[in-house]
Amino acid sequence: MTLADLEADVRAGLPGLDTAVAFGELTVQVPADRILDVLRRLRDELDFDYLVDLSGVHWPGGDHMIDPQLSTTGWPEHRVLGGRGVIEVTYHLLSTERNVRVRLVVAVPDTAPEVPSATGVYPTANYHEREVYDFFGVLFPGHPRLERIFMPDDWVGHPQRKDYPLGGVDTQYQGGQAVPPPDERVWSREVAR
Amino acid sequence: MGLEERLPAGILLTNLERFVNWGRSSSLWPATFGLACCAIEMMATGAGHYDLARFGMEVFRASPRQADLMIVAGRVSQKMAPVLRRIYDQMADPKWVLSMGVCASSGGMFNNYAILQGVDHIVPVDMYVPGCPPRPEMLMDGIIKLHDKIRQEHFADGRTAHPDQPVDA
Amino acid sequence: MTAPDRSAAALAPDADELFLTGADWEEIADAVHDGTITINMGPQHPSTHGVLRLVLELEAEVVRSVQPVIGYLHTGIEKNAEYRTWVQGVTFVTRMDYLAPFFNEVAYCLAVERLLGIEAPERAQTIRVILMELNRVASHLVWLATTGLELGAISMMLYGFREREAILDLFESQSGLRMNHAYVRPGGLVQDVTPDFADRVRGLVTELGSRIPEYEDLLLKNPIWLERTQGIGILDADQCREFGVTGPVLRSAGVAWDLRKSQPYCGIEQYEFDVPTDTGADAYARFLVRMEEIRQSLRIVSQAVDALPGGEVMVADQKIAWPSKLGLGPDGIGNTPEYIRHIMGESMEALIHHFKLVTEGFAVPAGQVYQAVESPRGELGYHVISNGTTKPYRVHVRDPSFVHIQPIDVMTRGHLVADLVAVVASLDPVMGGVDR
Amino acid sequence: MLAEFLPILLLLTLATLFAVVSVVLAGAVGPSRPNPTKLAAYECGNEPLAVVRGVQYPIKFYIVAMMFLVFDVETVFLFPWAVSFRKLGWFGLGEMAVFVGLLFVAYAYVVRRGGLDWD
Repeated sequence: MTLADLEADVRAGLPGLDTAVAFGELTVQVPADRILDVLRRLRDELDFDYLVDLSGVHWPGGDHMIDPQLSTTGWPEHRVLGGRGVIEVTYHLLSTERNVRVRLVVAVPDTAPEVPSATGVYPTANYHEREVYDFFGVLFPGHPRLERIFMPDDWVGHPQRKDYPLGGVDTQYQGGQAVPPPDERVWSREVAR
Repeated sequence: MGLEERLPAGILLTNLERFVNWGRSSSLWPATFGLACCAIEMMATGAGHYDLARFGMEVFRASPRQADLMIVAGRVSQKMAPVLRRIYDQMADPKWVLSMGVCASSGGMFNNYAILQGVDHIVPVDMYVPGCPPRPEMLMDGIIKLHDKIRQEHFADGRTAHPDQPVDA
Repeated sequence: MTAPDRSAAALAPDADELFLTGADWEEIADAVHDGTITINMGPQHPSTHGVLRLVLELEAEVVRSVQPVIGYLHTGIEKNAEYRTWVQGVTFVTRMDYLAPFFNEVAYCLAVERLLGIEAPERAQTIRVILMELNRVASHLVWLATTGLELGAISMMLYGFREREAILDLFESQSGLRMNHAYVRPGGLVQDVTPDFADRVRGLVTELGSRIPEYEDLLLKNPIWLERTQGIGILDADQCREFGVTGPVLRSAGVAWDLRKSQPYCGIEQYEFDVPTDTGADAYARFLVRMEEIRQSLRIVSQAVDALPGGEVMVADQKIAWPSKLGLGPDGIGNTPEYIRHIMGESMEALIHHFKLVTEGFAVPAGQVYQAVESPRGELGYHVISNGTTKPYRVHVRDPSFVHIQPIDVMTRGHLVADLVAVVASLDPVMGGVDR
Repeated sequence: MLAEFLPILLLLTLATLFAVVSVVLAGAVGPSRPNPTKLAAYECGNEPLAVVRGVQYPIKFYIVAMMFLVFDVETVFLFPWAVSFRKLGWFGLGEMAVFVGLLFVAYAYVVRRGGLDWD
């Protein structure tokens, strides 16, 4: 079944959601309070029987430079002006009968992110949600046991947020010189010296 | 009450030391401490084609009580570090540590929050093997060099080489 | 001085006396009192296929509940990839599921190519299919070897790794490394295969084809093997769907879902092969499905190597094609003298491309893509997001092993501890993929 | 008469000597550096969760132990019989058949009463 009529089905079944098709994939923006209802309808009506993946992406707020490396060659730096300060929880669904995929994106503010837990609809979401909590700090009310899954239990902070440092150590070279880890290497200082 | 602890250092016991070290080095039983890709290469070294059994390392002991050599094969994460230290403490003396691969030796390419930047932060390492993953021949070369190192050890070294501070559990 | 109180109540351990790591293990430990014992089948264990920790609640050899604890091999690869250029990401990505490096590389590169809107040349796609299917055979051989070792068929370990060495020799002759090859790059392959590649692959396929009956004589009707694997770890189709399980475990439950057939990639639809399924849904059915998959993969490889087209292996666009055409340079393997003469002498533009690609890499248009391939363990999906710069904004990997850890509890309730080992082995989890 | 038993005596002393000496020597000579973690129970690298004190072992383990004992002692009696099998001739075979038959009855009883299957 082609993407176009999938988009038509989704628009018909779920009014009021903006859908976009890019790179051959359908992405549906869903507000946090409607996510469980949308998941249930997609599963029952449009028979999306697999929740393949649930992951987070952090778009930090404020204006910040994305790519300090570029300043070495004089080309323009990539700078985001006024980011959205949002964590996008992304659901990838797959329908084995209709052989088609859809992506649901729930954008929640990155200060106090909360998305209702999908373990009721798809039990496989249990570990995925624990991972998103562990890495991004998104709370999932309704999750049977929301705790860290990858990091040690007493770890502070959520490592995959963009404002969390990469946390590497300096690389030692002869004569006591050291090169800082990749995320702290700002070349313009070195070049200008 | 190990008698070895109280033997005097010096030239009197060199032949005994050489004999004991020869015995120890020619049948080092490794503890299975496979973590990541290096573990697969370690298994390939232990399997039929490269055959670690030629060096007396016939069998990989699962429990640290029966192992002499801990091959740290793979990247050590922050969550795994206390476990590694505990396994090292629970190994019977005399014990040695071979850090296999760059991730175990220095954190390798994963210079980030999750990986311990070198296993020598938590356990005294006797032999470092470079490579990502090291070829079976490289691992065997590291093991042979470790054998030579063991052959030159003296009884007195044991008291200083491996200071055994108990882990503060 | 009153006599110390030795009544049972005094001696019984109270909750906080058990020094547990982690906040809420106390409730599990409380189960100690009603006859069950809670014990760790911990990260350092011979038969947990890597650093997987299972907190078992046992009632004298019978498993009452299993609590998998993962994260002991978390390497932060996804975050590291955000600080590297697109091409350097391949070296990170290939170390995630270390038994199927080619699958990781191809899935990542396909995702990047879709973002760039380019396609690898025909020859590169065919070589990718050949290397991936041989990698599937090698991964299944490691599974067969370690599962045989765990269930007592020690000789299986030697046979399994003997064949794998033959496959790794081929990989090494083409990419220079036995594992973690970084051979596939966005836009194609880093360099062409050696001239004798086709004959070597044909020789390998015939040799592996002749060895499979050997394994089946060893295990197919072996009473111990049947006793240990039949009826163990049942996971039927609905449970698979609930837990998001794909791959051989799903096919052993009767569902013929294989991404190579339903959502083909790299031109794999032109070869005919069939998708083995079974209805047993237990460890033995998974053994049969994997053995049949080895045969089917060899079938694909022999068809692909016969249809190997000529031509370039890297996309023509100079802004993306990795510049170095490896050859014997003045001081050993490196840029060939002709290439150096070309960029230094003849064309300024080639020099700029070379310089830009080597220093900061190519920029990828903004957008997000989810690309999935059929890895030996199931659907391996790459959700790659780009914000138009030369570094990936976010690379999330949906690894089948991570999803397969969840149903362990459901599959092993009521089994003996020895069967728990058979069930975990039949799921074939690779902790590098689980913990990423 | 006594001389015939000398080899057995020698064997016994050598066996016990070997066992005792190797254990004592290892303990006495080898390096011993105890520390609290080394003395703690090994549980795959974590702090031990299983508290062994005060847990009653399930009865099934005793049944398995008893059955092993019975059939192990039976095999011990088979060894001397097998050594002098030729000399004993038919009488020996008949005798051993009775002995094994008796124990087979016990085995059948255990199997029928479900001693072997676990839960």
